[in-house]
Amino acid sequence: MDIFGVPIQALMGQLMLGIVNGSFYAVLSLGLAIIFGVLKIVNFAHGAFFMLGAFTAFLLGQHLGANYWVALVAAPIAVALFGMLFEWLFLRRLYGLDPIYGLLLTFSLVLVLEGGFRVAFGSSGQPYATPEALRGTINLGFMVLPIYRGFVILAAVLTCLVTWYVIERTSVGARLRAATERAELTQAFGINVPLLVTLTYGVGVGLAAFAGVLAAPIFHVNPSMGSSLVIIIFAVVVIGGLGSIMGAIVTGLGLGVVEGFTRVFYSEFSSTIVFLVMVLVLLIRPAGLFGREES
Amino acid sequence: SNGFSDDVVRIGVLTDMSGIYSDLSGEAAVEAVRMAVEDFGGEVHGVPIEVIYGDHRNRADTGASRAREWYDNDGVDMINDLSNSGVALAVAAVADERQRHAISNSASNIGLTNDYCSPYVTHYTYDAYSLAQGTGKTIVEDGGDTWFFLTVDFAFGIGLEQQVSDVVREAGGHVMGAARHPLDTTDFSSYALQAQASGAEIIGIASTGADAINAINALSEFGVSPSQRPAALLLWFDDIVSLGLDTAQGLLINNAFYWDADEGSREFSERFYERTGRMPNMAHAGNYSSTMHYLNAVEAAGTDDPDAVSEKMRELEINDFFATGGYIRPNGRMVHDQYLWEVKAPDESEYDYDFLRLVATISGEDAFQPLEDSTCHLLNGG
Amino acid sequence: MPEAIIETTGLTKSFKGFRAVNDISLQVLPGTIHAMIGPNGAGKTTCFNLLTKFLRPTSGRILFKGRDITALKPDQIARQGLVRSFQISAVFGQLSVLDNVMLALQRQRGESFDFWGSLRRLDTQKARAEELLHDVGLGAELDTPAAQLPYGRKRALELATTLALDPEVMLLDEPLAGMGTEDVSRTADLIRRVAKGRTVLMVEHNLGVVAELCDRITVLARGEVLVEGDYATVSKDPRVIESYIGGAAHE
Amino acid sequence: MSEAALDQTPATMLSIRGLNAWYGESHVLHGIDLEVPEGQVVTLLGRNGAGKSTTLKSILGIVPKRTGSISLMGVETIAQKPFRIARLGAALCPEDRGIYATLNVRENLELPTRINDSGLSTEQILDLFPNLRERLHSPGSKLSGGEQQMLAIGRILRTGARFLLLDEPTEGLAPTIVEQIGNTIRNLKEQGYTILLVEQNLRFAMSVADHHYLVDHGQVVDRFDRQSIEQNADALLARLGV
Amino acid sequence: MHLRSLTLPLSIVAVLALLAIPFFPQWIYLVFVMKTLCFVLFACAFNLLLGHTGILSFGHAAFFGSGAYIAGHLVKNYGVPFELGILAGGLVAALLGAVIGALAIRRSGIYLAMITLAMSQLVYFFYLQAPFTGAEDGLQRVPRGTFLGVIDLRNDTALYYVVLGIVAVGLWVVWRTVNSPFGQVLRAIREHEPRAISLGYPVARYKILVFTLSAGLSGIAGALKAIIFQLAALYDVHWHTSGDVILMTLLGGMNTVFGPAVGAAIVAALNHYLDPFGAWVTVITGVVFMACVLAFRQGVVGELGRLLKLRRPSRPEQTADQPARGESQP
Ligand SMILES: Nc1ncnc2c1ncn2[C@@H]1O[C@H](COP(=O)(O)OP(=O)(O)OP(=O)(O)O)[C@@H](O)[C@H]1O
Ligand SMILES: Nc1ncnc2c1ncn2[C@@H]1O[C@H](COP(=O)(O)OP(=O)(O)OP(=O)(O)O)[C@@H](O)[C@H]1O
Ligand SMILES: [Mg+2]
Ligand SMILES: [Mg+2]
Repeated sequence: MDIFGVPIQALMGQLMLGIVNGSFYAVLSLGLAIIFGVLKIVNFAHGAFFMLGAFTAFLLGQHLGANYWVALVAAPIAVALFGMLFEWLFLRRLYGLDPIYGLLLTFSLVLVLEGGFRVAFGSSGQPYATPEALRGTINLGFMVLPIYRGFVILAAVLTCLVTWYVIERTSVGARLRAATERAELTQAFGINVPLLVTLTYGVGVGLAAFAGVLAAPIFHVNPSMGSSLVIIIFAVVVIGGLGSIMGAIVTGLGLGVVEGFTRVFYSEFSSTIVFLVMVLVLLIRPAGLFGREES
Repeated sequence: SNGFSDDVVRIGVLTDMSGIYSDLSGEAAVEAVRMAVEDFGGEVHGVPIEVIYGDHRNRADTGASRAREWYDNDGVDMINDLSNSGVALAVAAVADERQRHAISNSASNIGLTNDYCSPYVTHYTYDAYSLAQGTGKTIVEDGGDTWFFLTVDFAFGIGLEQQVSDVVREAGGHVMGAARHPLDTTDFSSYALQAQASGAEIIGIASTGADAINAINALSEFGVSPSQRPAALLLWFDDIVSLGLDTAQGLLINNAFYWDADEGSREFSERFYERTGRMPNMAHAGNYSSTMHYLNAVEAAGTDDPDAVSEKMRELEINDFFATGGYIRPNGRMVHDQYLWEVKAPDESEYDYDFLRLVATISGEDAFQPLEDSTCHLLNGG
Repeated sequence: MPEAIIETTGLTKSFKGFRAVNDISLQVLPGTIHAMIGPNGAGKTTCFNLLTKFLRPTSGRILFKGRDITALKPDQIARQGLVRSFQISAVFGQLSVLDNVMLALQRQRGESFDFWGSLRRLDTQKARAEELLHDVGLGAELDTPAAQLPYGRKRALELATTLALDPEVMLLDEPLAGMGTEDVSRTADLIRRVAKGRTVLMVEHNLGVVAELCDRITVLARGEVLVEGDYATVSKDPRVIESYIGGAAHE
Repeated sequence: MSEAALDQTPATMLSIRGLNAWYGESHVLHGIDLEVPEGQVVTLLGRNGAGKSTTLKSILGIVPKRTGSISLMGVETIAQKPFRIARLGAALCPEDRGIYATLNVRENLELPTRINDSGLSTEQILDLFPNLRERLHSPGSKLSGGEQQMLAIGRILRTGARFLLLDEPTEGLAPTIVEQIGNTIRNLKEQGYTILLVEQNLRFAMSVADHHYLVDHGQVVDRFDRQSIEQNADALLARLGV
Repeated sequence: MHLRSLTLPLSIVAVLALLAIPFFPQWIYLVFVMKTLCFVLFACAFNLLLGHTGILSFGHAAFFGSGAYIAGHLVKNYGVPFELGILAGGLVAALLGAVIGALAIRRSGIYLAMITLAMSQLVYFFYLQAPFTGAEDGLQRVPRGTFLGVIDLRNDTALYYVVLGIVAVGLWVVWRTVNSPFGQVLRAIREHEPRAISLGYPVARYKILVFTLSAGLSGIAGALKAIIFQLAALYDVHWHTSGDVILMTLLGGMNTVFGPAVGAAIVAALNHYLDPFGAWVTVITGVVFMACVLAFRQGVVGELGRLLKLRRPSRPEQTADQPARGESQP
């Protein structure tokens, strides 16, 4: 049976791949959403941190001989530390100002990071080998799925759920939500909100870096691998509803699928579909799909 | 001194120094031109030769204004490299208007030798047409006659796809279809699947740079190759370096130059490697060869007067490590042999950068657009 | 009893179930100063937002001079002559005191869309603006950026701006909030003066002022009208004392 | 008025001198001076907008801008970050109750950092306010005003802070609960807690407090102890705005 | 604004300098100046929204690019005369501005920014697919033609003075708008929208009008650029261009009328003169921007104005960067 001349089988395959991409979107937009929720800043450097994660993994392998699994843990932590330093040195000077300044600062950071890596490693990028354990493909009947892609889905969804759990269900998360809701009063309860903010930024960019490491074996590790990502990711967050963790995750996965199908039926439009969706959503449901309507 | 516009022959290398193509041309391209000038002796008829460079940021307007400034204010006599077709076309327009020389080595758009042709513009290393011929024709003749294309949704890709398709059909092959992807697509899995579904023997990759690399990655990841064979219509030597042989092995690529082809190329390449720490690709070699040719023409003409030089350039034959018996047609097309290479498997590679095996040589006459098909206005004139 | 100039029937506003304003039927008589008091969160500001359509009522009707204005937009309501001020002072901070008032004056002239016109066209209104500012004791501050005024003077400026529209009805939300004692009395006098020939509906916590200014008082609590009447009646009412003023609670 | 009254008490929990506070450009506190002796209950009286809540907020450093001197347990805190002040052992139950809508009752309850384990356990608090037990897992926004108030008070009893700042804890509560809170405050006092209470309900205030400050327009205009307040009750009611 | 006192002399100097430029080709390159002028107009037009109305549009490339493509297309393929081409570019952009504006202003803040971004991406896609744009090769070889059929614009100097004239008019319109009753209302909306409404202003209509105006002027800027370089390219509609213009505006100072002009000049100069640094340009640019955001938040001109103010004894002044928590005492 066909849909617009595309066999249902193929569609199943595309659905699968859509979910894979969606998982990347989910992890990335999750990080962006957390940062925006607490810092009220659009972290324009999110794509750059994604790239940073991939490169860190690559470098760890090159110079320290660290294998994929080590990198998967070490790289995000390293990047998170870097991000926290950045927040501590520069970003926090802009709190309470028009968010546009934060946007501009993080944008400058993008230039520095991407430019720097291009100078250091050239523009055509580096290969990163898939770990032995995850080489090869499995036949799902309707498609052959590279095992690694399957792993990406698992890792990403797991990370998202853990993060969601930590934020929505643990005392640390409670503090975070409290700080988001009323920073002042929360301080009055003896909670070190500034530190919390720094950590939040760390976690946010750490997630981006994690996505980067996941991406390294699939996509080529090159300095501009994250450059066009950030506006799409932020679109995802806005569609999901600013401040909604689940919104970011679900919308991420969803849009991955939507994009996947667009690639079959109207491929040229696949990089633009997200924005069409966003316009429609924002005009029909101002606060985004999962967002609370605030006045 | 007498015939020289100002007392220096100035060559400007207009390239992508900081952007996504900075590996394909960039600083290495500048170095190649410098080498040519040094090898030439640093001066012509006692007039010093100077090399300057600029960054076009892959933006036509930036390139055009830089070119204008060079021609108008800085007495630049010839602009070389011109990676990125948009920039090349814009600069060609300026060159024609300002009546100064421009040579493109890393752009593919055949408009340069058709609607946009000019007595002052030379298209040197390769063009979309030669890619189509080199890859399409040869492969079909080898028996790979069903094709599917992964095409970047841009004039470059679409043009390339169409040309190859024509060639394939002419040679009796079939085109099963094409998937058009936006520029800077990172994930090609979806297209890999479509390619797989098509069942075509040859998967033509009509894109370049990061897109091509990611496409090839996806194809091998999904086990498309080797059962189906990817053919990269424009893949640079640097791309193979960064893909690694594991992924790239078996690829068919059309390149006008390979460092390990013969004595001459090896000699140049090793010197080049000394200076830049990278092996030259066809554009770098073209940068060198074309600069050399331009200077020879200047010497022969005894002046840097653009018209005189233009005549000499079209008159003199090109014989060096890059081309044998190469010559420039009235429409500015430099005609020389093209080669189809296959990427070796890791175990076949015996030493560093031992990447390619020659599959076929396409004579210049076959490789490039026949003169009678060119829409260049200079032709119907005389 | 004269026809009410503002009349609401069953006015209700709920925020996701929570009823901030619950079935309020209010009558403001022309020419009176009408106070609305009540504990924090009673629904006073919400009431104002409803009357001026900054919030859309969940249910209920609003009549202005007998006409139903429930469907109008905020700016239309303002143009009808029903103008409100804000609880947290609302001035155009970066503009000079004079320009703040000029902005209000400029509206009546139809030129506010002329991006090609020069500001000088408005000079004719300068005199009027200065006069208004003089009335509120800002005559000396004409060129000060409004943001630089002390809080109390801001409220005065806001009042002047509101007056510049020459509204039939003024809704003032805590016009005395955050003022020092002297500012309070000055502004209170001002309100009394300008109230002549208009109707004023005001929210105020300062009961002393309310006592001397207002002809009529509505006490809200938990979004509902608790008592209505003149000060004497209201302040004696045990429920008011219990819920708002405090003191003789459930003895 | 007599400083003497206070000088007998050994330790001073809180001592404020010339406290000024602003919201943006709105100058709200104009030089507050007050003392809170350790182990006693002190109330701030005053009509709406007098600056009572702002005084409490200032003590914890959560007003946009404040100047003057606030010494808490002998430590000067005017320059301290709010969370450090809190960790000295002061806990605020704010006027608007400060319940977090996105946190459920338990999370709200367990949010404040425990500075020592002298505080009540969650269980003890739930025993104190049984209504909270049923609603333990429902979000703070869904609580009734009364339940929110109980939560707000219970919350700070957990921290182990010895100095409690209660802003109108009886506001909008049913008489019975007001009673209950009164008792709570009394036996907290017996346990040696120090309490600064903002209260508009004079009778209630009189029933629990040792000292009273009358605040008006951001200044302390008068102060009473147990005896003097009894005599001036009616006069006071008038000054509170009736 | 104490800069006022300096504005007149400064602008006179600037005008004279601009008029003199063609006589010193060895010092500064004419086409570069023309390009800068385009961005000056673009940035000032953009700031009508950001600085003067407090609306952040993240999609202004759509207007700039439309101006470029429309003008280029008409002039090249329909032989429309120069001045009509420019006008058409402006009109189409203005129309687009009215539409996008009408949709976007139904939201505010970050949401508005995202809507404009999204719409501009759709516009980008249109020009990417439209047959006449030549996709990434760009719309090439746009003839410069003549001005009013007399002045031959292939001569850079001639073109320069024409461009200078048009940009001057454009800037005058901006200045006029800002200093008109209309501009006064815009400022009111920026300062306190609810208050503006409560004064009876139909805020939505004002926003749409200023959107249209800003878009139109941006379109003219784009159209000029297309004529100057004789080409229109995708980068003109790419969101990077939207980002660039925000950058220029902030660098110059968004609370000033001509600050963005300075910002535009800075950015253009960075792009033009950093070439010798080869691959390092991007990094250097980034560092410069960072320094600007952190060091002078009011933008170059804004900070200048502040310094001038600090000179005089005047009340402490409201600035974006006041300490959040209050000062303290020993
Ligand atoms: N946008 C809103 N969303 C949800 N609840 C709201 C909203 N605005 C007001 N409320 C609630 O409605 C109730 C009435 O608010 P309102 O501001 O009208 O009180 P008020 O009488 O003006 O109090 P105050 O004297 O402090 O100004 C309060 O409980 C408040 O929390
Ligand atoms: N967030 C704020 N922004 C501006 N002004 C405020 C703010 N909070 C309070 N005020 C003003 O500060 C003054 C004192 O407020 P405060 O809440 O301290 O009074 P209060 O004595 O606690 O009154 P209540 O009995 O209503 O609690 C009031 O005039 C009030 O309008
Ligand atoms: Mg010369
Ligand atoms: Mg209110």
